[in-house]
Amino acid sequence: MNNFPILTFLTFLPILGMVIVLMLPKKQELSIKITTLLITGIQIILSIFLLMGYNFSAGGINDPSSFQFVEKFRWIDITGFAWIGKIKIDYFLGVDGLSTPLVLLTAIVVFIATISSWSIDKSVKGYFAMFLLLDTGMMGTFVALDFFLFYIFWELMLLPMYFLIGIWGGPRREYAAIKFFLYTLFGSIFILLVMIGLYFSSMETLADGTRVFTFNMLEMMNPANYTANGILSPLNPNNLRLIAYIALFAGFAIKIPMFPFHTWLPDAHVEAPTAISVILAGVLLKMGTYGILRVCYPVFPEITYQLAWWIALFGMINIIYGALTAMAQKDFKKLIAYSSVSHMGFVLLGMAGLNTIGISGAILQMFNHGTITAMLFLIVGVIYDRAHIRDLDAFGGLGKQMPIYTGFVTVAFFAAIGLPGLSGFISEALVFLGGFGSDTTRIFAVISTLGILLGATYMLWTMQRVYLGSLNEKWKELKDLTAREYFMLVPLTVIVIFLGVYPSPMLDLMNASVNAMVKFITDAQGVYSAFNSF
Amino acid sequence: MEVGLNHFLVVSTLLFSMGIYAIVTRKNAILVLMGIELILNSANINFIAFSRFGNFGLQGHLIALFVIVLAAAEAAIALAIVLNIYKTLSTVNIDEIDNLKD
Amino acid sequence: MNKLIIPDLLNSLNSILPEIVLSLTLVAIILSDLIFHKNKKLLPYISLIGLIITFVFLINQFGKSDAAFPVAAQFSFLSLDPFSLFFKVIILVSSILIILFSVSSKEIESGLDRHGEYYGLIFGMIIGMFFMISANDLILIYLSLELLSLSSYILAGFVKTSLRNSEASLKYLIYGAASSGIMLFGISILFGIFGSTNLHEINELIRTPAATQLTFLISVIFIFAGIGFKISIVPFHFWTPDVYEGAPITITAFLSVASKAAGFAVLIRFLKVTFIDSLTGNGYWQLIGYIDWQTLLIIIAIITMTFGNFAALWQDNLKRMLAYSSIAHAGYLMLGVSIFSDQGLIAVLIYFFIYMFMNLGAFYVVMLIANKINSEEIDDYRGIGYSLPLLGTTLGIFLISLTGLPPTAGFIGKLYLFIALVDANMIVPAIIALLNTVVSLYYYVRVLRVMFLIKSDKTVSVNLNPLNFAVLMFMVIPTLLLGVYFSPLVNFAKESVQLLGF
Amino acid sequence: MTESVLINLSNAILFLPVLGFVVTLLLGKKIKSIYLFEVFILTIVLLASIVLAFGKLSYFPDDKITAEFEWFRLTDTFAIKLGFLIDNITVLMLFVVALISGLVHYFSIAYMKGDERYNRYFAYLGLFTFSMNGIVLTHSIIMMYMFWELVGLSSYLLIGFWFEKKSAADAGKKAFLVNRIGDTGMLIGILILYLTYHTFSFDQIFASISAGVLPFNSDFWLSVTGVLLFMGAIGKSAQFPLHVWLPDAMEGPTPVSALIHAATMVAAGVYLTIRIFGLLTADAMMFIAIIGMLSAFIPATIALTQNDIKKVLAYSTVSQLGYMVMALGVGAYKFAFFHLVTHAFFKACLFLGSGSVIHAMHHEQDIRNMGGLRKKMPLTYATFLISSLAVSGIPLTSGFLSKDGILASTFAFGSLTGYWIFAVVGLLVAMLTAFYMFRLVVITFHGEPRDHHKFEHAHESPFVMTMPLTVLAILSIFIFYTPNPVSAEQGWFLTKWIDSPEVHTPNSTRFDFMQSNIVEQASLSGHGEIMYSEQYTEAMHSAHYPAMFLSLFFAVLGILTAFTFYQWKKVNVDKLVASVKPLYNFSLNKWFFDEFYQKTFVAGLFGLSKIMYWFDSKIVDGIVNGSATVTHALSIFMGGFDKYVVDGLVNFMAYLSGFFGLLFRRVQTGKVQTYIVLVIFSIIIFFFFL
Repeated sequence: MNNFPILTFLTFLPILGMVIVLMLPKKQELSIKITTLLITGIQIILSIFLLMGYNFSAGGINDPSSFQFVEKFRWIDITGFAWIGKIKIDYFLGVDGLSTPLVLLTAIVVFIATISSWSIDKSVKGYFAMFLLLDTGMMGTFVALDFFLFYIFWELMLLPMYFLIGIWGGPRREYAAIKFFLYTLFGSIFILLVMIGLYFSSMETLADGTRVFTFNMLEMMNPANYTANGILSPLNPNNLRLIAYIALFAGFAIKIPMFPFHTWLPDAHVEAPTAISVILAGVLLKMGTYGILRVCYPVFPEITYQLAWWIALFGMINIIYGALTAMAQKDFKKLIAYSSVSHMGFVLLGMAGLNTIGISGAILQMFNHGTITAMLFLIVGVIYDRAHIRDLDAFGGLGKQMPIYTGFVTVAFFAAIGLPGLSGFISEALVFLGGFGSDTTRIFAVISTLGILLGATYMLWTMQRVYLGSLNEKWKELKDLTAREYFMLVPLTVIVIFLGVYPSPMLDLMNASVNAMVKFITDAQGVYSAFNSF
Repeated sequence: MEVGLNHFLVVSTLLFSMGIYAIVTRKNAILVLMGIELILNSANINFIAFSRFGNFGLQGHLIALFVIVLAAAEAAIALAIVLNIYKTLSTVNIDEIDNLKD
Repeated sequence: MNKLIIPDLLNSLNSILPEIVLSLTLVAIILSDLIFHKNKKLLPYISLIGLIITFVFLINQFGKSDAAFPVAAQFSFLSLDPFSLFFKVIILVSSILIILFSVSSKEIESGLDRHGEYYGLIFGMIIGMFFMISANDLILIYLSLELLSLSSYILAGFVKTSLRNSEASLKYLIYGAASSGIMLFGISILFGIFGSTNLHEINELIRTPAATQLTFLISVIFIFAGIGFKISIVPFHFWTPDVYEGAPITITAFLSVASKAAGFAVLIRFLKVTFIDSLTGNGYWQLIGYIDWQTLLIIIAIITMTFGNFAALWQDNLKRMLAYSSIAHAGYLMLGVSIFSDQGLIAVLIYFFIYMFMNLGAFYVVMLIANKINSEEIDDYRGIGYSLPLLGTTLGIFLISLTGLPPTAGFIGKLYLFIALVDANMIVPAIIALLNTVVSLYYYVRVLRVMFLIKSDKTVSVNLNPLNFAVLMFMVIPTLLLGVYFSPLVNFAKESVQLLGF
Repeated sequence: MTESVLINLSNAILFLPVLGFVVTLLLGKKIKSIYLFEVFILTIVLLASIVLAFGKLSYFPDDKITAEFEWFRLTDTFAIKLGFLIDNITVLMLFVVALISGLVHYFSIAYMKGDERYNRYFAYLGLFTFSMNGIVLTHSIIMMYMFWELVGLSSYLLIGFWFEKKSAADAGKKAFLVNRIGDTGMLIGILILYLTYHTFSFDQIFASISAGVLPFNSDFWLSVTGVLLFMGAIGKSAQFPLHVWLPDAMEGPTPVSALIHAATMVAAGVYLTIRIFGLLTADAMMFIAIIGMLSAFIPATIALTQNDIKKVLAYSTVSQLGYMVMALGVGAYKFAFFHLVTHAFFKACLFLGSGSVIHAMHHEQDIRNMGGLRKKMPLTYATFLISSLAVSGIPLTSGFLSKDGILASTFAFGSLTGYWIFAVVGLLVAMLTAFYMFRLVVITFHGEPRDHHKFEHAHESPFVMTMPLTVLAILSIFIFYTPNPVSAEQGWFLTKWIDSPEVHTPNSTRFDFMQSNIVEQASLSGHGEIMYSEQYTEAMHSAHYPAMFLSLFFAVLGILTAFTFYQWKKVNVDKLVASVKPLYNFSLNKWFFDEFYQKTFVAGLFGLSKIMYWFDSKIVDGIVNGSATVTHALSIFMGGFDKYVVDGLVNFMAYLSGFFGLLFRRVQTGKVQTYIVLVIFSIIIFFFFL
């Protein structure tokens, strides 16, 4: 089991699936769907194997030896005379407590999205091919440890997403798709630039003692690896680390999406088909925060400290602003989309705390938001499939017509509100504790508590408008959940409740890494300030 | 007054300018082509003059010969193309040849 | 003064074997056209055989650095160095592809009786480009450039009955002739100043600050204008959209890749050989400081790419859009040149190699579709992605690669460019170039959108023959493969930065 | 009887209702009579709580039993632990909750009969019981907060149980949201506590305070923390200014009102304040006392004019809760809890009685349509009357004892600190309470029936409904708390059952009368029982009789007035009302609180959200889109080649890109000569450049 390249399989299995899907004849819609389901099912099984073999005490973050399931070999190796001759890029995969929860999340959400995609009837082949490609992009982003590889996976998601929204989306799908595409591309060019800048600032020592520039993220995190005059090197008195950090952060922030880069989100969500909304909210948004934790924090610890105040500020703005905007929505899906903005703000706030509690809370919130918001989008999908509208004011009293469905709605809504006993509470509480525990971010944590009030306001108001009150006669024919919908909602509900009651497994999973990260960035910050002093 | 290098240069520069002027202002494609010939010839004058006054041997003369040959070839091709244009458009006014544009 | 000795001459002939083979092929084509004038099918085969033999001889030169036709102890007319080899490979590969394109082009098919002319002139272009690339002497540069230009003027108007062909041809002619005239005038002044037209000799002479400033500048700018015309950088680009749109697709494709490659080769050689002072240890070129080339080129590059991208946004004709996009790409390449370092040069080489595949590929798909629907209007591509899934998908891949998104090869080209820029601390140009990439996404994706996001009732069917398919794959596979595994290409480019003498 | 038995019992009491909830909810559709399972569970819980209370009070009367387990751990220092704190207050409260919950279950069997979601209703009751027990049992503030939210959920579900009725759904939402306002404050308080003490456990926090650790090292922040935590109580116990949700919550089924909105959940706020009593400074207590006083007074005035039987009771509840809070504020810890317990019984009785009436009148709640029900429903009437006497503070009832104690405390507080206002308001409210309660009794049960049709159909309720009434009415008699009907001071409830309060705040932050002997305090190290000063004991003693007589006087005055007005009709009420019309309307309209909040906060919030959305879609999206090409290209992209779209800031950028576009197009004229001219100009520009 130890030598089995599980991460490669996790990442590239969907590509295999894509090839199979492309080879199947167009008419064989069912076998295409089943192939996809099988592939994503195997992904879940693989991720369970991953968990079984996982060593809960290994930290990761900056220490290559404590990463797990590492696969590393030279991918591009060019020897030569000048700098460019020594370019070396590794195929370097590995997981730690930061990425494992997200790998798990991806596997689950993609599987559920596959079931949700069952109702796709337009160009089925193309859809599932794109879907699987997207899957590879997401998985790869979470397991790549080489910046170059990370970037490739990061960009790999763009195109399938563009088509998935653009072809199978709602009426304004083209606008939404291109907006998503452009925003993300805009963000990723900054990531690219900083990546190149980092490449020229840090050197890896090879086995034979020579030093070469490196794309290896873990090497970039080691202050000792910096060159004397690299533009992002702390040793260089004219370094551009602050600007680079902001650029990199902005690149990731667009994906989160952080105010004011969030406007692509409502459009993309509203237009995307249900399954894609689920993936978008469930996994894609996490990539932004994951990127910040994986790259920004350990590579630029001193700037992170310097800018924690701002991160928290934006976290707070996201929380309050997202909630207030959500309240003004008339479209159910848009409301959920803005609620994502609000909830992702908690992730930012927790991260800004720069302590174990806050960062644990942030990662947990990433996972929880992934599952909760997936549920919420599925819930919207359920009525949209039946009624073909999503106008919040057009419904009413569905609780009577569809009691079981409303039961799931209640769980999802209250999980989103952060009700104890459901998973959202733990992460939000940890975020508040973490945010409040740091002097820099305390005030924002206090103001952000308004977010839980506002969150309850728009969620309950929605509950009220759609599910409570007297039944609108128009919807007398709506049927309660189908078996397929059960199959999607039940696992998520179980996760939400389980993690609400007993969050330990998930927290233990990330704990060693979070502690390692906090320790590392705290220590490294000292190292960097020493650099600056001479 | 002895004719020196500067005189040749003035002539060639004048020819060059007239060539450019012709290219830019003439409406008739043939006349435009003649402007181009003027430019080439101004360069030829330069080559020969420099060769003569600069003690560069016969290099300049040789170059001028090349250019003359080339100018001839260019003229032949140009006239063929203009002829073709005339066949299809019945005009050689290059102001009217502006179908390809933004 | 410079006496050529027979052994020298023979040696030199030995080193220009590829060029000789090309010339012989040209003769063979003309002869075949005369003898077998009923059987035009033979011509492409002859061309291909000629090109392949050339290729063999070219490969034979790999790794060698030769000076042919010496004029003095240290100066020569031609440099057969790895740098020129690289560009010759690009030109040969694209020529082979263009010949293969031409076989299936309906436009070219229409002028069947003049096929001898067509292939002959293409070889004229190729020979011109080969000499341009290696030329060390301004006069030789001028002559080979004219050989290239004259052949392409005719080819641009190949379909005589087509109005836009003719117009393109005339415009190209007038514009090109004027530019080369200006260039020649510049050369004549330079000759007056230095008494030589050899780049190496000029380099030696300008190291002593005796050169007259103003006239030197004028002449250099005039020459730059001539080269600028070939590579269609702003402000010498005006002909490009009109001619690209008007000319037959095969020729447009050829102009956009091969002719541009030759132009860039000349520019790089002209700048490096003429103005270089010394090479620093890490590959930066110290230029002799008469002219602030770097600032000039950066500004031109930025304007060129910005202009190209913005103008492309407005185009409804796919060919014209690709024309503007090729202007934008010239801007990126120019930015690579403006770094004035071996790193930048490597980036340019890599970029060009990749650009060849993706750009030719895009034109090829456009041609195949235009064969059927007789239109290059973007609006006519509605639903192509569904009725022609293979062509739609491959065009999509080429366009994505042109945008520069991973995991396509276009990304690697851009990546190396940005790596070189960042290494040279040219952050602001890098950012501008990146933003341009985002802008370019618009018009490339617009095509994707039309093809895939809009459904059309009309169904178009194109029967691809095996040759079409093979050619298509020949371009798609490198476009994808070089995106994930680019070591060989980089190695090749790295070996090719050696210019004769430096 | 060992500690572990008590802990196991507590576990059973806590978790059995969850079982009931889950089983009843999941099987509710399939098995019609599954509700009996829930009722059965509650019976067991009730028995267990009796055993627990008995065991604790008789075997471990002075011990604090704690048990905790680690829920999850993040660092060596940070772990969240869940656990129990079982002291006398806990077991008494548990008993109250279990008893009332059990009785309400029985009552509901008949009351809710025929409802389409009958089983769901019982499931929710199970959920509520679980949550409430959690609040009572917890040893840490974070766990209290969790269960605090959960009772909020069950309250939301139960208020909106008949969600088809818009008013019910609205009321549920309002209750949850208004509670959340208070919870937000409480959460911040918890954050401060954790930041300072790195623990959530009450004991450890108190120990640290005793050791002199203060939030941000200042007395002020200790007070702030107390007030913030108390905000939770303001929400949950419907204290001014967040009292507006409770009357609306009467939309829920009446047994629910009895259980949640009268006896237990709303008392949780008071329970919280009792739990955190140890960290309240004098400033915080003053704040609490003022809030309590306002909450006692304002709803009492509103209750005077209400015509809905449940609304009157609801306002009465707020008012009585205000009493308790005020009592805590003035330091009468024991009496506050005492009143909590007595109030729970008699108010639950009143609500269930009103439920009985409503049931009999076929869901008629307006007292103006009732009258004369005394004859039809003698048992209901009797229990209602006893409870009304209790709430009015008439001797021999439990209410008299607890209310008298509170009043005496306010007197003592007044004499020691000079703030007599609490005593004055307390007496005034006592009179108002007596008046509106007997107004209710008289109008509902006495006189002639007003709606004869309904009256004819009215009937006494079945046994499952009258039994709880009887039990509760009996528990409103003094004898269960003390043998002395006029003073509870020496009774077992106050002396044996309730622990003396502990105060841990630094002496400098306490009221003078709560100063403790420094030496003694130190020796107790963290378990400092409050040492009321001698003056306080004396003041209490001397306040006892005046307070008793005054309160009795005012209560009787109130009752007599009610009879004069409504029974004997000696005063023309309508005329009286007309003469004080503005005042009457002010009271009838609940001081316009709802309208005020609606116009300010709610409208403000929605306005803000609309503005934000406008800002979002027009400005943020606009600016981001507007970065030169984007908007424009987007518009092209969308097929709308509308180059001259002009709206605002966005389009300045769009204009710019349009300008470029046009410029480029102007240049590309198609005329080759133009091109050449441009080239030559460019070359000339280059000369200047070089």
